[in-house]
Amino acid sequence: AKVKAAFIVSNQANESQAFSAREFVKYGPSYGFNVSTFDAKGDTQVESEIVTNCIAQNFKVIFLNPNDIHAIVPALMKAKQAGLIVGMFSSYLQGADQKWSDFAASSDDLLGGQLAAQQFIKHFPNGATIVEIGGQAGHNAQIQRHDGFNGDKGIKGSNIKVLDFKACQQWATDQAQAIMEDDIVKYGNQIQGVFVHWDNGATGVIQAAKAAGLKNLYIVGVDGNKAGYVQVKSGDQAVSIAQDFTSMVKTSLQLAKDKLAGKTVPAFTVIPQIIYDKNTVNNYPTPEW
Amino acid sequence: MVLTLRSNPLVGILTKQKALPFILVMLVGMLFSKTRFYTPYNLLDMLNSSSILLILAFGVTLTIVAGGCDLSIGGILVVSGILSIKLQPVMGMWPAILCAIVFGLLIGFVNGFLVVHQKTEPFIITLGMGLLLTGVAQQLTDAHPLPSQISDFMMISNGTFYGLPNLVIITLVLFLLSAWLMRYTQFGRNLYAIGGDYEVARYSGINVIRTKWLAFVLSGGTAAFAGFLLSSKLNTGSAIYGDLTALVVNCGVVVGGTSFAGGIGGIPQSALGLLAFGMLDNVMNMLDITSYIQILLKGAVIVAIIWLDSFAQKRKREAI
Amino acid sequence: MSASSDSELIISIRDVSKTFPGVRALDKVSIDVRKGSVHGIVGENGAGKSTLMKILSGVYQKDSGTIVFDGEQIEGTTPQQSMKRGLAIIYQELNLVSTMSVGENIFLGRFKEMKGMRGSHAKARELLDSIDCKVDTHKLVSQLSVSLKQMVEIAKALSFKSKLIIMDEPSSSLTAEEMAELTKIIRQLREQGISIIYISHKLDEIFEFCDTVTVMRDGHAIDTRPTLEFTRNDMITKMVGRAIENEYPPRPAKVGGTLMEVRSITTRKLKDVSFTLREGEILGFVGLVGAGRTEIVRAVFGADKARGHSVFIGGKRVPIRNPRDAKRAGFGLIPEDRKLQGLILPFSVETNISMASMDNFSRFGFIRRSLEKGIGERQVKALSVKTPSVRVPVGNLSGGNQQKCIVGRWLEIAPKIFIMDEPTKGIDVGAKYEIYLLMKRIAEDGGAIILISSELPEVLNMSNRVLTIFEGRITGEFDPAVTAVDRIMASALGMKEVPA
Amino acid sequence: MSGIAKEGTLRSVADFMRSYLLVVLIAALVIGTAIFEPRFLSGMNLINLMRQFGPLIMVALGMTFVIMGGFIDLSVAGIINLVAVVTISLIQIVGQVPALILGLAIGAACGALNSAVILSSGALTQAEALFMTFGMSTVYSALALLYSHGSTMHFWDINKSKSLFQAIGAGKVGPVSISFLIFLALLALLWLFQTKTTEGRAIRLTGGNKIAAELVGIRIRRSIVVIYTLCGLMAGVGAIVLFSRITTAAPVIGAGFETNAILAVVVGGTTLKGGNGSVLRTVMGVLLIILMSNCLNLLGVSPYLQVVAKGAILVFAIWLDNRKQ
Ligand SMILES: Nc1ncnc2c1ncn2[C@@H]1O[C@H](COP(=O)(O)OP(=O)(O)OP(=O)(O)O)[C@@H](O)[C@H]1O
Ligand SMILES: Nc1ncnc2c1ncn2[C@@H]1O[C@H](COP(=O)(O)OP(=O)(O)OP(=O)(O)O)[C@@H](O)[C@H]1O
Ligand SMILES: [Mg+2]
Ligand SMILES: [Mg+2]
Repeated sequence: AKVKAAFIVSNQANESQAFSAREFVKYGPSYGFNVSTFDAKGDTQVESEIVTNCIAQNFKVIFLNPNDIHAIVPALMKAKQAGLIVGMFSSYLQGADQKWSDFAASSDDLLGGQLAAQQFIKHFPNGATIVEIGGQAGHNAQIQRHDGFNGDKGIKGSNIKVLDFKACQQWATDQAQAIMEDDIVKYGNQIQGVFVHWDNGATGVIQAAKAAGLKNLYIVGVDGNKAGYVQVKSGDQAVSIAQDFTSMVKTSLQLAKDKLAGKTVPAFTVIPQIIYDKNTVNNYPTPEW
Repeated sequence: MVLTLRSNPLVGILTKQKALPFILVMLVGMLFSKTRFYTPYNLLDMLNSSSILLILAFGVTLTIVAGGCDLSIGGILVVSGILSIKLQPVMGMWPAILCAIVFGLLIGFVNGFLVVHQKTEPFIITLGMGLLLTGVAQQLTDAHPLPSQISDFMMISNGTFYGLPNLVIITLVLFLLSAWLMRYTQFGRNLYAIGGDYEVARYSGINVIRTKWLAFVLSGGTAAFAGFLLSSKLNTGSAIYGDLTALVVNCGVVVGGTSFAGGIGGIPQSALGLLAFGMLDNVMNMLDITSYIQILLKGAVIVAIIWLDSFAQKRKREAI
Repeated sequence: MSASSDSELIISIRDVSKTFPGVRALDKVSIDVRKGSVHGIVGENGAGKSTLMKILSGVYQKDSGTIVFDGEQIEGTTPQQSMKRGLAIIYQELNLVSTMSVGENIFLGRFKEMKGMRGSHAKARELLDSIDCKVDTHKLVSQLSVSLKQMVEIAKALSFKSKLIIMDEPSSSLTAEEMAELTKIIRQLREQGISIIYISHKLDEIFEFCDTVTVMRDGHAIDTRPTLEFTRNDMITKMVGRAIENEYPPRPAKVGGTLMEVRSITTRKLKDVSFTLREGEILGFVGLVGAGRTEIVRAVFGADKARGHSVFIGGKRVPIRNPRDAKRAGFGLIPEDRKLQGLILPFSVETNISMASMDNFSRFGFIRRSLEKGIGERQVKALSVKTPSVRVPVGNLSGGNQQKCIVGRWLEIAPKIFIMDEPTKGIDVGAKYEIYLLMKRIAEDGGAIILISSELPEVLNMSNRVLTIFEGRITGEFDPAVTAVDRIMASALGMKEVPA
Repeated sequence: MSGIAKEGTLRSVADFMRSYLLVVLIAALVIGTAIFEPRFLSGMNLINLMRQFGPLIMVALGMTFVIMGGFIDLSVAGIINLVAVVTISLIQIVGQVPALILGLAIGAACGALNSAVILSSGALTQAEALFMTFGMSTVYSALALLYSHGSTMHFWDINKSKSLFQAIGAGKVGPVSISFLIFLALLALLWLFQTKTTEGRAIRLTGGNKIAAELVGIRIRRSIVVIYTLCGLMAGVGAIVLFSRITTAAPVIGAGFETNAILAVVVGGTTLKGGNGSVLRTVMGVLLIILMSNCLNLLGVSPYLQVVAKGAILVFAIWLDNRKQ
């Protein structure tokens, strides 16, 4: 019999997570799991309730993509007490909290931000002025990408200058577009590049730049979804830092299988990010999400 | 004097609203499902999960019965949750919690001022207030989640007392307290009068302003109380908790049978309404219903229950 | 003016003025009310009676003047304070919370004083019994008929240990029986030394039990005298500024053939009601409150659902499923409750008047303002509605003038069959007479009227024919010109043996 | 008849005064921003404003009628989600114009379904409608999610210069964006509808007092169908303008539009009590909301403080508007 496992999504209305959920269901059986999906609908409170609900339902393993890595801890404590195997997905607990999960498989959002920064440094060896447009304010990925981008291994110390940083209220393309439009009015040709936290946001940024007649903007996004892929291919977007959710899912399942078999597993497995740019993008197939 | 069946409040509650039959349908239906629904752990967990929303609903019910409503509770919830953590290093845990609750009372006071004293539309003004508070919460935390450093803090909501989760106990106590307040005190009865007909209540010598104002203050206070409990439950304060909470709670109250027009309903009804929501979530998860279908069903259930309520009234109105 | 000393006065009103935007509602009004007396106030619609009372109770604040209540000068009072002082008031517009029970309503705001729910209901029962009202105290007010509500209001006013009770048209929807009950109560109160200010348009009542009467007109108190010194005509002349010979015009003379026939209306309350209406006729419905008169006409008008009834006009069956069908078929309806069913209070007088005749001033779905413009002015003039302009919200008008707006609304489209449910409720004698004349004119122009009124004399004097209704059935048909009143009443009370 | 004419002008002045405080707020915002950031008045920013104005104003115009008729509609968010994902996915299958028409039809149909649900239950109060449409919104959103499997839908050809949706989203006629022209045309139509037609009057009367309106032969049920269908249709228009602008459609694209639209309508001065109001006022309300975002962005205010400022100004505007009544 297959082991009962649950994949708890932070918000299934988000395409990357909807995709991951499908992948879990698809690949689960080949690792010996029967995966059910639960959707926290973007609500931290709901997410912790789903964890306790999974305990009640006698799940053996939960894979979890939390909205808020701090707020989920009390629920994870209960899960651990009940003897569940907890795997963090596309996210990882930090510091002392790490003991409440058995393993984590994630691309490092901090690293994502750093990679983006390095693209800028490479492209503008003599420095540049750019703007940064963040994802949903308060969302873990947004925070990490922002910190990575501006931190030590990011643009800190380089001569890339951020003219303006604003986060959106949601991961909403139109908000990214409105911010970009206002930035263009304010800074005009001073803007040489844009770091936007997600590729669908980049779609809005591209529209704003086109409407304003701004050419040769160096736009870097994160995700590597269909939008990012096409935009890089068509040259509208310079780089997309792509996340590989399929291998993230497979890694998670393998780790859970190992853990069940009593092996020791690493606390944090980094799923490498792929860099799509005009040279590399043709080496990859069109993403499924 | 004969106590007729109709005038028996309990019978009234049972027959007049459709959330209870719906709950019963779910309870009976789950008897036949091969899930772990009927385990003590799950039943308690269900109560525990609904408790924050229930507490919010008790406060909101006061304002709705008085003919208002409070959509700022989402904002109060997050800001007071953040305050109860952010102030801990400054003044210690209990004073921080107290401050958070005082903050909620204050916002309730301002809401009351705007709605009752200045006679603005409660729906819209509390919506705006909720928006404002969301911004305040983001500003306070720089939109980062804020974990508590005091380990005792977490135990307030996550601890148990003789096997019963603390949250469930607190909710039960608040339930009894607010139900008593609404039914057996002059304040509660005056709220019904004000919601039933504001002018008549005023002409009858009820201090309408003070009474209704107090309802808003109490609603702000309970929202803040719920906010601190939520922060304790999650051991974190963050600006992104309360987004849809206000609408869901107000909707649950109405689904329970408390009329948005004021003057009708009460705490037991509200509790039923929100329990119906909580149970629906639990049941759908148990039955492994996929996310989008869950959303669809939940929407359909809201429409269906309110539809049935209205339809029953229409039938009664038009009975030939 | 009597020169009674101040200690004998329960209330002394001196030079009180009040201005609303565009209206001087009260202009230096002075009235004294002696302790233990019943003081009547009469006056045409909009004279300022209700406004003055609301100032006394603290709902409005006066602009100037002094008020001394029981030896104490009152400034800036509120309803709570005036109640505590011993001044209770039954407002003209009904004043109960419809979502609460009778018992709780009577003791609204005094839950603690009454020691909770049980106490409230027990005391309420006592009070209601004392005025012979049988209604269950647990019943919701929304389930009561208008007249029962009025009785509950009276009980509520009695529940205060008041020194002065103000009654602003308490009898406007009481039946004769209930009125008798009220008269008895008022007499009892006077014997207990409680003073009463009694406002009514029904002069019979004024003459029956008021000791003193003040006549108001146009915001002035123009005369105060012991009732005995007034004659009826005197009083009317003072009120409306001219003499009215007869209170009722002669009935319409030419009654023609059948205009409309209604067959077997059945609802939960009505049992197989059928009747005919003739051209040029005024048909009166007589019955106790709750007998089902309103239900009959609402069903005919398509406002309520009814089973298997059919309406024939000129011998042809016309389907009436809703009020719109009814309007098309030539019906007009003045509803019983003008605030809830008649008017859009915040809208202008003009819009309220023109709303029924939209088809007349529109073409292809477009409104033609040029045609609409005259309508408001025309009806305001025709019915002498007292209003500063047709643009003020209709809610600012006095009750009587509001009623006129509803009448005017229908006159604009001259319905063939005009249903009037309590058309003169709260209307002063002068305006009433004008409405009677209108009714007569409509009938004589070949239209027909169904008249429902709680004022028996009105129905009897205006109608060519009356139907008596008892518990949802038609129990008799009479020609009021030749039938003794007791016979009609007996039939309306459902007695089998109608005295000859 | 000069007396009437004079009164007429006086009244319109009084009417203007009602919106006056809002005008002051807007003027203050414009002048203040222009002083600190002259680029605010640049042509490019004005074009930006016109485009940002687009989606919200469409939804708010429809919402105005619902509120004027004494009801409310929370389902527009769901309708936008559904219309956006369905329309964008249909472009390739059935072609641009049929997709556009189908999209609008879906919006109108959702609105009509709302009114059917409300009418069949006999709900005649705003409160019942509020939560019924909240439920309906959830249903429509779920349908959008089911249809799109949660993924963002793209239509790459939208970028082609001759595309209809490209014109709606980014096209210009002279200095004026096409979406703004669409707005002007719809505004003119709806204003005529509101002030000059019997149905517009019927909606106001229904909003003022349903029972009285019904008793004088107004077809209130028809009015209810009209307002919800119109609102659904306008939400559809808003959805199309929105996704044309950003060229993608996520199944959650409409989130927040319902509250923003209601806020805009009420800030404009249309009261929730029903009966009163005007599409012109709604334009003012939307203008304030859009300007606030734009100005605060240009002034470099942090997004968190922006939310605070927006909330505060909205609360203030509603309170001011209320005080005049
Ligand atoms: N709230 C108000 N705002 C503006 N005007 C008002 C208001 N209330 C009353 N009025 C005006 O004051 C005048 C006096 O009205 P009031 O109601 O006192 O008359 P009334 O004597 O009680 O008449 P009725 O016999 O019809 O009840 C009327 O002209 C009325 O239009
Ligand atoms: N017991 C009751 N429960 C619920 N509604 C009632 C009750 N009695 C009367 N009503 C409603 O109150 C309204 C007025 O009632 P009322 O008894 O006065 O009507 P009526 O006899 O038809 O007319 P009239 O008042 O002219 O005698 C009607 O619409 C009626 O449906
Ligand atoms: Mg009066
Ligand atoms: Mg009647």
